[in-house]
Amino acid sequence: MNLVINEEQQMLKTSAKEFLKNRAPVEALRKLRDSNDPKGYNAQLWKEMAEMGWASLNIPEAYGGMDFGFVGFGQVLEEMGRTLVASPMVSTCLVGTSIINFGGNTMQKENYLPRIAEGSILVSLASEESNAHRPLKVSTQFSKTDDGYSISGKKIFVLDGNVADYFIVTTTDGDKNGITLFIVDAKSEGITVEKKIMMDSRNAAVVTFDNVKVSETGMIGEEGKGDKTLEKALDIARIGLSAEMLGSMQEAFDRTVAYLKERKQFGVVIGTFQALQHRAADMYCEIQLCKSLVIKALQAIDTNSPMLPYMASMTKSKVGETLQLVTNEGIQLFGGIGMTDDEEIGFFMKRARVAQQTFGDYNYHLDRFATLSGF
Amino acid sequence: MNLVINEEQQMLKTSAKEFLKNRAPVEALRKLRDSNDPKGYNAQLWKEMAEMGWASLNIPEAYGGMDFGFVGFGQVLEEMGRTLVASPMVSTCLVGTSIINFGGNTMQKENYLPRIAEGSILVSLASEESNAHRPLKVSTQFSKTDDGYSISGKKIFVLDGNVADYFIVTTTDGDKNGITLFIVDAKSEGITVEKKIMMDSRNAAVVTFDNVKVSETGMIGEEGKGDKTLEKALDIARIGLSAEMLGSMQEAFDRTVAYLKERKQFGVVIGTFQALQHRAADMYCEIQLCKSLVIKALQAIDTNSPMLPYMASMTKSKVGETLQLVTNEGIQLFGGIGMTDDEEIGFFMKRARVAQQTFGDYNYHLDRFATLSGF
Amino acid sequence: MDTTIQTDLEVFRIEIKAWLEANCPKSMRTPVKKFEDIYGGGSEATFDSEDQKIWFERMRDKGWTAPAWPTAYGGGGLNKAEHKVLKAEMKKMGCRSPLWSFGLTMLGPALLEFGNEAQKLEHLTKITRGEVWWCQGYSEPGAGSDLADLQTRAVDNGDHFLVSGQKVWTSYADKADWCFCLVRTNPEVPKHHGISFVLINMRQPGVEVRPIKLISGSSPFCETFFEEAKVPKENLVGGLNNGWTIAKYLLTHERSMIGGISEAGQQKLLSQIAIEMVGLENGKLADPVLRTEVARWLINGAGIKWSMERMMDEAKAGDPIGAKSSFFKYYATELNKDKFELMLSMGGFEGLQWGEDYLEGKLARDMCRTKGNSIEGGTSEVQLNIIAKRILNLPTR
Amino acid sequence: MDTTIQTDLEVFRIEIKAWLEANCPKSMRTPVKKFEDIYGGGSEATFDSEDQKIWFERMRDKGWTAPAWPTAYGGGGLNKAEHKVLKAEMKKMGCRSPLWSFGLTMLGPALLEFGNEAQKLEHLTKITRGEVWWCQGYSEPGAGSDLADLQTRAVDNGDHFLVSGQKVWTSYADKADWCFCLVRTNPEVPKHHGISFVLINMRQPGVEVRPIKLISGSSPFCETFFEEAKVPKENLVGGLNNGWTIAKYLLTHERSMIGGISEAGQQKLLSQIAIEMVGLENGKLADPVLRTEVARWLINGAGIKWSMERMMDEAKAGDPIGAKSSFFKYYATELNKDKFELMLSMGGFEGLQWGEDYLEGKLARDMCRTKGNSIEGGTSEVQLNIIAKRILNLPTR
Repeated sequence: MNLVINEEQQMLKTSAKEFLKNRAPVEALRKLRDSNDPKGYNAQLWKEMAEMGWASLNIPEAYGGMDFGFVGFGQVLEEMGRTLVASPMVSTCLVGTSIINFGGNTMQKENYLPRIAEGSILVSLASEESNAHRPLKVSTQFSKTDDGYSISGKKIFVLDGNVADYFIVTTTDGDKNGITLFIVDAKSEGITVEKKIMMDSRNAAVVTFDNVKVSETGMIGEEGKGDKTLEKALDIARIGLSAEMLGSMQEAFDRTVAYLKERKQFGVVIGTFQALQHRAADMYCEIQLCKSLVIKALQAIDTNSPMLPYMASMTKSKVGETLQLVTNEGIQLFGGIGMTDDEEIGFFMKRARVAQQTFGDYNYHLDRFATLSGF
Repeated sequence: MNLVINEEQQMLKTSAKEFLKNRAPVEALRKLRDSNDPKGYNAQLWKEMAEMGWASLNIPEAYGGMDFGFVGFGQVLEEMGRTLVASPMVSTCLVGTSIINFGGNTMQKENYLPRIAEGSILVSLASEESNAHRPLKVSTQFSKTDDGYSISGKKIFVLDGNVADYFIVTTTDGDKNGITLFIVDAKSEGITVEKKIMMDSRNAAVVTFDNVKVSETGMIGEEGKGDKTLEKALDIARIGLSAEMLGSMQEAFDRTVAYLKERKQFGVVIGTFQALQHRAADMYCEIQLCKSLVIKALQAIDTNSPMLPYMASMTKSKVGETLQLVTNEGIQLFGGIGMTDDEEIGFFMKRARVAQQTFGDYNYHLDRFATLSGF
Repeated sequence: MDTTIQTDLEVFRIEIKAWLEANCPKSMRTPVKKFEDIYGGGSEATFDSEDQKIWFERMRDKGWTAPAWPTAYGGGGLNKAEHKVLKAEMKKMGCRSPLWSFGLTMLGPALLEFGNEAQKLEHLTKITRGEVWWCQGYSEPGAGSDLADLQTRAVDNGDHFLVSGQKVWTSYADKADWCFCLVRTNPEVPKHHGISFVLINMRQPGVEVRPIKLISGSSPFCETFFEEAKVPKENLVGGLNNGWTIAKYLLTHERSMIGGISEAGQQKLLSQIAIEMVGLENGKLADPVLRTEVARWLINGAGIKWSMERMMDEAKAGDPIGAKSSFFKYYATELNKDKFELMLSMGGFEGLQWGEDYLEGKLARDMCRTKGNSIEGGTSEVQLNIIAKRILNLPTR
Repeated sequence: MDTTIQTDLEVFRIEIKAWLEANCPKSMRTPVKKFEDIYGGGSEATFDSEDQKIWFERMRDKGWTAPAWPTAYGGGGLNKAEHKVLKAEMKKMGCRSPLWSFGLTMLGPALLEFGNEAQKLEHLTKITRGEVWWCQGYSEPGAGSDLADLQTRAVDNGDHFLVSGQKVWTSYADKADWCFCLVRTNPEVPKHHGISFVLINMRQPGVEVRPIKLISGSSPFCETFFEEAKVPKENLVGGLNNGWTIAKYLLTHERSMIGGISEAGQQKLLSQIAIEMVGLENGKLADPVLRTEVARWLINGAGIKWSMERMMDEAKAGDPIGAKSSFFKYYATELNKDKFELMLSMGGFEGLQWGEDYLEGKLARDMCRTKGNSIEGGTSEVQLNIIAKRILNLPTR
């Protein structure tokens, strides 16, 4: 499979770059942060992005989507990473859409996907319970009632949990037989949402479910069989997030290299110092590897490859480690200026740390890759 | 405890440096290698070293030793590492002496230690059975006979096994209750020794014990209780070997820095290139850490510290990793010349790899340190 | 060893012990937890507690806010041996420092070395009495590691200079009464030769201070703007165009202070934190990759600690520390950054939180702050240059 | 697309297939395992087997030892499309190359580009016919990465030059008939401008060759000494003092060849080797530290492989590889070194053995040999310089 994006994908990428440059530069994230916006994202901007079709790139045409494929979707994510756009893209489109699309029945797809596509609802996965990413360790419990189910438990690090219209909740029965997925209206009685601001100025929430009633149609897939859908959606999200991180990494690197060419010390441009040149060259190489892993992984989603879990872990770990390196080197090479809030390079470092832990950090994925590979 | 060596130790170090410079420079190892010497070490040289008291630095005065303490002993080992002397020092004095001294009874000490001190016998530990260092995994078996014991099993990587006069063998009974140590005459019937040349041009042997008879006085310590003596001797050996490795590391580094000052490329001395300067400075720092760990660890032996196992693993892992770095950088910075057998820097790299795996490589000791530390 | 001196010292020790016992309030013998626990002085200073005030005033009156400085300047006039005894007894009893300021730690030593008698009388006395808060005006926006590349000008205007320019990273400039400052007095000569060290009164027109926000949040750092600020010529220290000598003296000072940062505060072993945060599985840290990284960190942490000890011992034995302080500065700050990366990794989702104030989201903010360790006080790159040149004697192009 | 051409190609393909089927001996269709499996030619060459001889002679007679070279020089005269078809069919059938030499891969392309008609007729023909073994005389003992800093002089002596000096790293010089060589013809001008590219007959007095022993053992590399070796002026290629142009042309060639090294040969996954050598405990590699390192290596291994694929695809799409070959060269060789360090680590005590010959102790010797990967064909440092300058456009001092 050719590892160069095609003309159509390139057009999408170019238009995304242009749009984001104008509508959502890094400065926009700063404003959002400093305004203490209760939503934590720009709803108007999200509307515009949906109008451009970005919320529906991975939704089948039958449900009002563009079905553009993930290689194309990845280009938009990459550009979003370049300007650090705070949006519900990851929570709603990467995770939410994937679970409904791969795990839901026709009725559920008809109910939710068109509304996601047009940007009118946000759907967020509530799965984490321990402090680190352990998606398959679930103790939130569901039980049968007369007319449906009842859910109780506490979920943390629910991305965009404070603005979500629906939660997809991972649950288990009393005997812990596999995972069962439910989609729940966020306004249901018994749900408490506590907003948390993260270091990247985005939101996550602690969401508590206290005997929340769900109708029978709220179960996604079969009882106790949600693991597979969850893992597939997470693998897709890991790869999609890696594409976003790749964009951040490239932007942070470009800015650092530009700074090296401009900043003078001891009478010369610091970009002439060989030690810094070699560090920059080394980063260039690592970034090239990330680029290749990301496009291969995006293709693996599109071709429904059985290697998907491997690709997801390889990519997320390499990208996570490299983004950490590049953002650290960015601050160090910007020097004192890099330490100030006025300079934007720090925003990349902060986003890197949150993205790194979202859906598993590089430790998690190195370990998972080794386990998947049988060693 | 003061981390500077005292005057007496300094004198020992200076005399060792002087002696080795004249009698055993790296060139001597090359000659030994190229002459295909069947012994694999210079017996005459060893005699001279013993006459200077080096074989008895850790032997109590009561048994003809100098009881000089390990901080002093470490200075000699460090100097030996600088010129890569191939000698039975590690096998006989670090391991052999330690086991007899800490595990043996008075009769055994009287029998072996004075002879080791005067350089007339070599004693080698035969413990390894699997391909990597796993000293406590023993399947060589002993059984009781009318007048003593009988031993059967196969040991690999027995240092200086082809020239040893006695083997200290780790064994177990049929039920694998702990480790029992025996000291066995190398000329005993049933022992087969197959010499192996290692990449550092030193020797190790595969030693097979086929129903080898040992008298009752051959058991060191109590039956099934040899683990503690073995681990203590190994920890001492790990630290002593680290001191030797520290010497090799410093010498390889000094030679590399000297080369950087002398070699010209593109019309300038390559030592002026900042990227190489930073790599050299970085190595300098790592070597400083190694120096501090080694002297602290040597002191831990002398003070009979309960932290000995920690110190041994911390030191061996850090020194192993740093020596690998320094010797690799050495060859890379010497460039094409460094790849030739004519240049001595390659000898350091080869010795580094064998020393690294002797008594556990840095993987082993990082893991062991974490386990000892309870995490 | 002169036994008379020994005996005198013992008497001194007994006296001190009794005096401290009688005069140091109990609350001043508890461990320091935050910056405000030690009185800083200055015209705007307030005491945190009545005990703090009592303790400060008693020590001030003995001259023991600066025990080794001459009594003429408000110091204690103690000799080296006596000073050591005082410090030892205070440490034994857990007594807090009665005063801490840049005046005491930075300007004071420099004035003692380079100041004239009038300057010492005027300024040292006010420092020991905690009457003036000093800040340090070195760095400039364009200069960075190349400190000597400074642009702030001092123009000769008869009996005074007029100073104009901008300084950055001036810690606590917003509460400072005075500033010791490097200025360019001769722009015609090579940069190191045209610099002077002057003392600037911050309470005058033409001086403006603006706090700097860091990636970790608010900070003690400020930007300071001078516009024709007036500096009487008696406030020139060490002679015209001789400021670089004093700057170098103070920089060496600062470097060894910062290298020690990672040692301070953090008491709990990283492995213990890891166990609490990540948990064990079959006796091993649940995250196997992290486990190796923590083990490696602990070994390096011990290695740098013992290297400091060793080099101190070597210094006592006659091998001065000199450029080796660059090794400490470099290694300790890089290690501290690694530590906070590891802790953030252990901290999981909770550790990523970033509250309104510093306490909620402390870990993430602290981690951000450590990124500056390898920049301030001479970047890691500068330290590596120094090691290469001054320790390894590698040639310059 | 011109359908006539398409049809012609199809006919050509069928013909070739039939010819290969009829003429390529079965044993010449088995995978190449060692260097000697492909005939190299030269005056001292012998065939490894009768089949090898038959296959070589048949291909030579078709001109297919160099299918794309003009028939006038013993080549096959095929156009690009035809050449592609021939290669594809040979690959499909598993046919070995009939001939491999530095003459074919290095000197030939350079002569086609820079040589005059007489030189092409004389030398290319002998190359295609496998009659001459060529070696390459570039590196010198003092030069290293700075190839242009060469000292071997060629002194004008009427109708010939007299060449004196020393070359190193001349592969297989001990079996070479001729050497293509860089020599200094003008020591007065800047180094790059005084170099010429000459062809030297190795079978003459004044030429001495000495094999080089490496840290891994014996090697194909030699030192070559010239003492007033005679080079007729007709053996000057590309004009006097124009040798650097040809050298650069050939170097770019070589770099992309070496970067591919780590891909070749090694079929078994590193994880598989690890499992076999180290073993599993509870389903995980028994050495937990190694486990992480192997996982990381595999990811980087896949990453560099796919990066090569991606950049090939990008090249096809119009973005030439250019300086990116330095990225491959750097990364692939460093990775290959890492791989052998890991394998040595897995190999345990047995892997450390070093027998009399290369086979016993192969792992340790191979590992030593990989250390040269990041030196030969342009050191890692040179590649990083190139990336910094030519890709990132960082300025030079």
